[in-house]
Amino acid sequence: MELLIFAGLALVAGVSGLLVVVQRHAVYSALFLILTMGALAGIYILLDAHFVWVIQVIVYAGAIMVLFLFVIMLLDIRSEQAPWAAPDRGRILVAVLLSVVLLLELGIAVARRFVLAPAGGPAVARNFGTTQTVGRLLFTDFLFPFEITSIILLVAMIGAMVLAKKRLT
Amino acid sequence: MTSTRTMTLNMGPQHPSTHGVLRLVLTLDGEVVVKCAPHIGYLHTGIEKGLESKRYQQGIPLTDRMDYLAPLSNNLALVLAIEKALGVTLPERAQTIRVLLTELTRIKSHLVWLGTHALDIGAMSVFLYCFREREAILDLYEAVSGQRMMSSYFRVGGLASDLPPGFEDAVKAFLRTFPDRLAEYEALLTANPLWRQRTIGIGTIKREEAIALGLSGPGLRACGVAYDVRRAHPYSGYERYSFEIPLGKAGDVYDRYLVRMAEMRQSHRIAGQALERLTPGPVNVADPKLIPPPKPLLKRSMEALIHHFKLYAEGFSVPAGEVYHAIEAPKGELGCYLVSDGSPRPYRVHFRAPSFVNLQALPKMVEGCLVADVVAVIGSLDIVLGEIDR
Amino acid sequence: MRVPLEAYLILSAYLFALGVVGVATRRNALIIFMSIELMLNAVNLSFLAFARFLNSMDGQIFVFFVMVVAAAEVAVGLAIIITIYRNKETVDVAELNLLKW
Amino acid sequence: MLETLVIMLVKIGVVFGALLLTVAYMTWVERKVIADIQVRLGPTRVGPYGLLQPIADGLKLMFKEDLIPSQVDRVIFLLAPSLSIIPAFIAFAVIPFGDTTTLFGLLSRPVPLHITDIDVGVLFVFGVASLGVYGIVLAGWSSNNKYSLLGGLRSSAQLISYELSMGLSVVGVLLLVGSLSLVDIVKAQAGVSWWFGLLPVPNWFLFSQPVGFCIYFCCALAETNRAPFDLPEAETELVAGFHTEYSSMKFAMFFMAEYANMITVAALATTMFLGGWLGPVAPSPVWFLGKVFFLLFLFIWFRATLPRFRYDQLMGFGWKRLLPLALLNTAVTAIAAVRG
Amino acid sequence: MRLDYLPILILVVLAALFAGGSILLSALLGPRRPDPEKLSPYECGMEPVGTAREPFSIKFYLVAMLFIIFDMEIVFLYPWAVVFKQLKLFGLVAMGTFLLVLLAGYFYVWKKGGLEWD
Amino acid sequence: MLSSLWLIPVWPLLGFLWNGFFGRRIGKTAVGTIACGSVGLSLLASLGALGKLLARPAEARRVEQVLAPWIGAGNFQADWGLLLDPLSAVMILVVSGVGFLIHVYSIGYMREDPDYPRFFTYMNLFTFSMLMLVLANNYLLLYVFWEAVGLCSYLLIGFWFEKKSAADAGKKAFIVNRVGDFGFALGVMLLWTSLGTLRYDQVFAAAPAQLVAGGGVVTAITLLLFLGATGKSAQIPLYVWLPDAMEGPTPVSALIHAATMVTAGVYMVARSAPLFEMAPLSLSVVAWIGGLTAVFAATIALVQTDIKRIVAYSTISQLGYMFLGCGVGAYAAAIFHLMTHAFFKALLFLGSGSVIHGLSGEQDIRKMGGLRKHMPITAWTFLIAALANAGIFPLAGFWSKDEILYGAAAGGYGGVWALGAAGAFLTAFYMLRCYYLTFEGRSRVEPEAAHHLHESPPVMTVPLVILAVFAALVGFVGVPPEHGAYHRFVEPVFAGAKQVAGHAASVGEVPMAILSLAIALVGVWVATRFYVWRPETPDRVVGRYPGVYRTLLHKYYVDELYDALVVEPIRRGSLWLWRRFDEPVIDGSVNGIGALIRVGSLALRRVQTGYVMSYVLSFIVGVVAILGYFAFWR
Amino acid sequence: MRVCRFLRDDPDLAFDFLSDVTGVDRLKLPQASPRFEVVYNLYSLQHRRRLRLKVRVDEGEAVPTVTGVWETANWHEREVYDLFGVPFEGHPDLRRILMPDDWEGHPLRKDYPVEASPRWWEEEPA
Repeated sequence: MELLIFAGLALVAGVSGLLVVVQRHAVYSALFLILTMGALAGIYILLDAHFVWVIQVIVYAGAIMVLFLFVIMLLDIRSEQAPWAAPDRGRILVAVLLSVVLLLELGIAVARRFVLAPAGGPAVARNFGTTQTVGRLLFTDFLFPFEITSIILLVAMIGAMVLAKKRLT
Repeated sequence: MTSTRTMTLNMGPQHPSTHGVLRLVLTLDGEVVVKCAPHIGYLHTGIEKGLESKRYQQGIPLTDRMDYLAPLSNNLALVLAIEKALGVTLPERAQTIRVLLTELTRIKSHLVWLGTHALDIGAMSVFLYCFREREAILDLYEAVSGQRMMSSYFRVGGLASDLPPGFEDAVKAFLRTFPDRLAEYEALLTANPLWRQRTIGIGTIKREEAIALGLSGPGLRACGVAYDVRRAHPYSGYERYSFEIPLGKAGDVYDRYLVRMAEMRQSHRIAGQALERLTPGPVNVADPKLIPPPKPLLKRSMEALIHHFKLYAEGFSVPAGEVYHAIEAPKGELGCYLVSDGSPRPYRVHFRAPSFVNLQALPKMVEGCLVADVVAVIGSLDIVLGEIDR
Repeated sequence: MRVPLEAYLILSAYLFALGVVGVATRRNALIIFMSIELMLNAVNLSFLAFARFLNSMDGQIFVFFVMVVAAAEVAVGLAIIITIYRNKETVDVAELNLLKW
Repeated sequence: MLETLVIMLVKIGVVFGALLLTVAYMTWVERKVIADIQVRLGPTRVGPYGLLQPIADGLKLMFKEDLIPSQVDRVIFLLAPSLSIIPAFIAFAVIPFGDTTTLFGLLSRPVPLHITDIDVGVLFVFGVASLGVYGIVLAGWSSNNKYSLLGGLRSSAQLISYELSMGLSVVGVLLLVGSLSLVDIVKAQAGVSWWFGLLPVPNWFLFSQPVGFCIYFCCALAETNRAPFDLPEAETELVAGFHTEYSSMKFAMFFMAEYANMITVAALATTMFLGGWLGPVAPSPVWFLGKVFFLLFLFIWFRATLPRFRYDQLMGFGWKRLLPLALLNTAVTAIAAVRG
Repeated sequence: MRLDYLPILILVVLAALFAGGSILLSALLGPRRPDPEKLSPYECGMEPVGTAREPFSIKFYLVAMLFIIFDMEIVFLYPWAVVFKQLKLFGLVAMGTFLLVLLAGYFYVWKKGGLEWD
Repeated sequence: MLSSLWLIPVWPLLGFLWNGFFGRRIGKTAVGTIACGSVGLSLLASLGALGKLLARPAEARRVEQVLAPWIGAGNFQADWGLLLDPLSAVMILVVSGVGFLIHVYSIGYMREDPDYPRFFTYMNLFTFSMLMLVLANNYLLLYVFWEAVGLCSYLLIGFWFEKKSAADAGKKAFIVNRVGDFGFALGVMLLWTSLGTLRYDQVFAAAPAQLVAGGGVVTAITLLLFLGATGKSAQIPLYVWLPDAMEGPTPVSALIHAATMVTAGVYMVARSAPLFEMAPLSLSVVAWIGGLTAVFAATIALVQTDIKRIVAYSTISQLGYMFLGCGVGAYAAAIFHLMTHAFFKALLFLGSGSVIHGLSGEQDIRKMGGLRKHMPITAWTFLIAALANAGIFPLAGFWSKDEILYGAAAGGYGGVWALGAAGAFLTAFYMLRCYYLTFEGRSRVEPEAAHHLHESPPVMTVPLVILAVFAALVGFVGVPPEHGAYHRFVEPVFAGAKQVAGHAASVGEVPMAILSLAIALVGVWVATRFYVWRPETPDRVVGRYPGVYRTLLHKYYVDELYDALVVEPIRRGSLWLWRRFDEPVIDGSVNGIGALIRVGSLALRRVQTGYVMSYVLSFIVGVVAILGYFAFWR
Repeated sequence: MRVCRFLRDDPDLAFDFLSDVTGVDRLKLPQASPRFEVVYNLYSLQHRRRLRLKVRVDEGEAVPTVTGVWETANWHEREVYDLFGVPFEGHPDLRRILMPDDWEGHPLRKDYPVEASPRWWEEEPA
């Protein structure tokens, strides 16, 4: 059952991930990216990340992708020419080849390091991945990174503000 | 880079908030109105031209179609101008009835204004409440003239007929409930922060600008100019009524709103006084050249028959010359300029339509406002396209 | 049937490689950006998988911070894209050589 | 196992059906209530008291011509209404609509009256609700009409702006409960306290978090595009709204999504602030429904009463008033929680 | 625990079926009589003048950007609220610091006019 | 409360950030409120911490808290750690308490300044750095904030950087400090190489075991550390920056002199007491340098005419006492003096600031006189401070100074004691001289300045009064000497160090106290005689010893000496290097390399397309390569 | 123009309010030449007095505009121009106001063919 659901979600994630990359129009890319993220959120549930999955939905799907869509619509970018247009063909070929090599390498690394890991993983505590656990960790062991986070967000806010307001002539 | 680029937007002529077939061409910078150019004429009916081919008494129904929300005021302007040219004075009762009915007309017109204005800004219930009150007044119209909207009740030299029995009680009943209802609407709007936010400081016009633009009626009074034809040049016996001229200060949408609300109260007051003054008596001048003799008389008096025949065959003629007579219509100064060549038909009739002049102030009012405010400002001008285009 | 760790990791690697392809081949800056998001998601998946299989919450917390970084990056990155677009009327990276001077 | 599954499916079916029915009849209720407020009659022709009106409306819409304007992006144009209605329906999955029941002894053991209870219930509702934005954005974009696009962008900007304050407004409650599970939140509101030893007041968070509730309610109005935040639908000045080009059943779906969202936010408000299903004497679902309908009535009442915001005022209100206020509420609650 | 999510999955499928079904149904049932006027975009009865897009862009972007940042903040607030009873004063201070920093940005944006719609 | 020690320094940090980012926008009132509020909050936090600390048994009054790991390179380990024990508790109280009052005072003093926000930004940073300095739990962190304090002082002294003298003074402070800091840094490095740790507790635990008491290493370490202290705390030979630091706004001077910067050196020496106790040579160096500085600076102060300079030299002199105390092993007394000094010195500065403010910028005491009638509050508080500084019973300075002198005598350091006693006499004399010339006698104020003469606003005088109360009374926490509440609190910190020093109570306490009081009274009497009863005496004395007077007036020509010995040779040498070496050799090679690179980059330029895509591609190649290495070869 | 300005600004006259501007085609009246009469209805808010000012011109002759004196004259004069064909000299925006831009003839002239069916105008250009 679990494997089945995983397979289904992985299939959705994989296919829509692929479509993100090959879609001609940015809006479709964005939509498939949302789908990918949704499928991943489902997989997160399988991984007992009970808090993270909903954060994935809220942050990625609910906020980040909305910003993407906004920008796409505001800029009103019509379809670019086919991604495999002639002048780019060489570079694309190289890039794809490289990626395949990368994938192979990753696969080998996985195979060499983690063969025979028990399926399903160890039994975890009942509160693994719950909001309580995340909160407790976040505000004890990870307090310092948490506070730094605020600085990152502050910088992002100010940076984006300045950029967006700037009028280049 | 981007903000200097302006965009042009068409509002109307088929737009729910332009109160008819008004078309505005807005030039926008972002959402701020830079320029506003009203285009009118979509409802041009040639009333002025048409009047030239009608006999005096026949022309009255045409005027109903001008400000179709206040037909009796239009009737009154024409009728008074003709009477002025003829130099007749009306009996007391006729004058009082005219005052009573035009004040009811004013209330009725303001009610429609209030309802649509509120609806434009999103308060939908007020609209329906206002129409409920308006229905009551329309019923009164129907009672006196048989018509609900285009009543054409006034005649040169008097009225079409005397009031029907029971009319006074009906008016009394209406006047009794009206103040409470009005207070209810005010409770919904006047202090409502949303309403104030949408209206205060919007569409402001200064006193001097208003005068230069020839604004009249509530729009002018909201700037603090106490000009009301009823008080400045009383007609139909207005000098004998006690009423106040409500004034505003800021000349913005909110002040125009307050002024109209107060005017409804004053109209209610005048109507009450008129009702008290209503004493039995004739409603027409005793001039057979103007008013057809009563039916029974025709069978007995030859003279009456001749008069009757003459009146209906060629009408009456007005001495050559010209007059201008203005009244205070709900929307402002409604003037009628009449040129007569001595024939039974007017040589030239021109109406100074208040909406026509008031609309001219719109560009000045909305420039610098947001697009969403344009609707509020139009609403506050209370224009009727029938009157603008004539 | 339980799912083995390798399955998650391979999915993650696959998505990551897809992101790489996208970044390297696309010319629309927005799509490139989305591909980067895809890569970040792939990494998150690995984090969570390891967290689950090592029975340690640290991975999950880390995903949190990755999301923060992603959010900040998107905010600033898209602001840059908008600025560029306003100047050049394009988001085609093949037509942008701002890094050269 | 089988019994669990069956019960689950039955619950899903009941909730889904009830939701559809409520959505349909909300339109009737709204028309009737507003008509009452506006001294009119409302629908009377179809069925007694116009009770069959929603069904007639539905049928009519179904048989209407399904216009797809030229030059639209067909796929997204078709997708958008679905994207707006699906989240609206699934958000209800975690809302508990009653205590446990044995259905008058029919069942062997008590069954809790909610479809599911997850650890992150509150967040689930918000997360799913935030997905509703896509329907609007995409509808606006795909219509290939500048009013639609602007309308869509405006609506979605409004939605996300108020989503923030909405999310913040409930943090106070969460501080007091310490759980995101909606069932826990309801249970935390059990009991009665005596004000000044005289006035019995239920332990609803409405009374300990009045500011939070007010903020939530404002945001709920804005989130569901209700008056006085109903610009997306009623802003006649400039933009006709994101669904200008939609007709027939697709239009109906936006409509249904709006009403379903309305019910969801009302149900969430009931759960978080009004003690959910809790209440004496009557069975728990009755209490729940009663409170939800009371809130819905408030929605309608507001619509009949208030004028509308202007767009800049609306955004300013959300960002400059509600957001700081919600943060302040959170801070005050937290400080109070530390001290007491 | 993961089983709790099964009903949600079922509900998603159900809702999707409903949505798809009703679209399909109306497509089958409704008449089809297209004509070019009917299919052209609505523009107040006039031909479109100019484009509506450009001047609005930055504000929408800013709103969405601020939304992301504050969304992140709220996302942190939830686990905080849940464990607050255990953190007590410490939690208050930790979150207070976090919020203060973000508030600084918020007021910066406010002062810079990022929250104005004009 | 103790678990959140970091609250204490974090408030000024927040104030700093806030004012730094938004100071220009939020208006002066808000800036001032935030700045003062943040320091006030940390004062409250400090008080809370003190309370918690007092509530614990004496042996448990030590809280250490590691906030975050910082550097962990190899076996080198340093943390962001805070340490609260009685010593640092006293220090944070002084820093935040006096600092708070100075902040409040500054609101009034700086009101007209256009750079108001910048000023408070620096002040908050200064306070923050100092708090971190005293709260640090290891030498590295100490060093970091040691530098930060130096930076702040540079910024603040040169606050009015449009003024050349101010900018120069800032630079001077920075450079002189650099010399000391260099020594300090060397000391810290030496400490680490010899002990392998920088945490105080670990250092002090390891030192006796790993270092030979009195040996070369520990002596070198302590002397280097002390070099740092002389820089920061303005001791011979590195004191020259401090008088010039008067160029900064008066509150800055007060902050530097009273609460923060200069005390850092004393604190550091006291903190390192266990190390110093192992190096008797260093101890006597400390004692002698301290004593010499005390007398030396006092003599200079005798003849200065700038009111702030007098106070500045008195600071140097008093710091000398503190080192003297440290040197003779009376650490507690030294810190006690540090504390009392903080109050009355802040008061002196703020008082003179108030005078300057009232006289529209006049600093020369020859152009003052008779001001008591116009500025009574300032005058009275100044008098209290002066007497406290002079060591008159029962004001604060008496108790602490007496204790140091007693410590010296009891420790058997006769010579040092004699220096101290001489200094005490001089101190009494110049302080009273300053007071009399400023506030008493005939007015010598310039007419137009006299016209605006006024008492300062309450926001300035209220801190004065508060400080006066403290300056008068704070000594009583140390009553009876050696056994007062203060000592019971602080003494345990130095318990470990004390074992080595021991106590040879050869002289009685009370007689010693009476003796030092007598010395001070003599000084007061002389001053009174000179400047009140016989105002012509000073001129006569000057006339008799013109050489001495001139030498003193020119501060022993030390600045000139430094110029001649250090600055000028360096300048000449640099010039020579520039001509003979720099131009032909360095420039030549640099240009050559440049040419080479130009040719090379022309070739590489083709790679540099400026297109993101190309960069991405090469980036990916790199990733693949690295990953390949890990996947296949490892 | 000077007269107008004087009428407005002189404190004893102070005709600051221009009520109305209209035209009369005197074709069928006695004294039919000059043919057109432009009538200005002035009002003084202060003294509550009306004044009627008339300018007579012949076919094709222009009347100086008073928009510089009373802003409100703008539309009134456009209307007179539209319906009578009397041009106004110096008018800022002299276009047809009520009739479509491409209308032929001036309807309020006495010789306007009322009975003839008008040429239907083109769809208004976008």
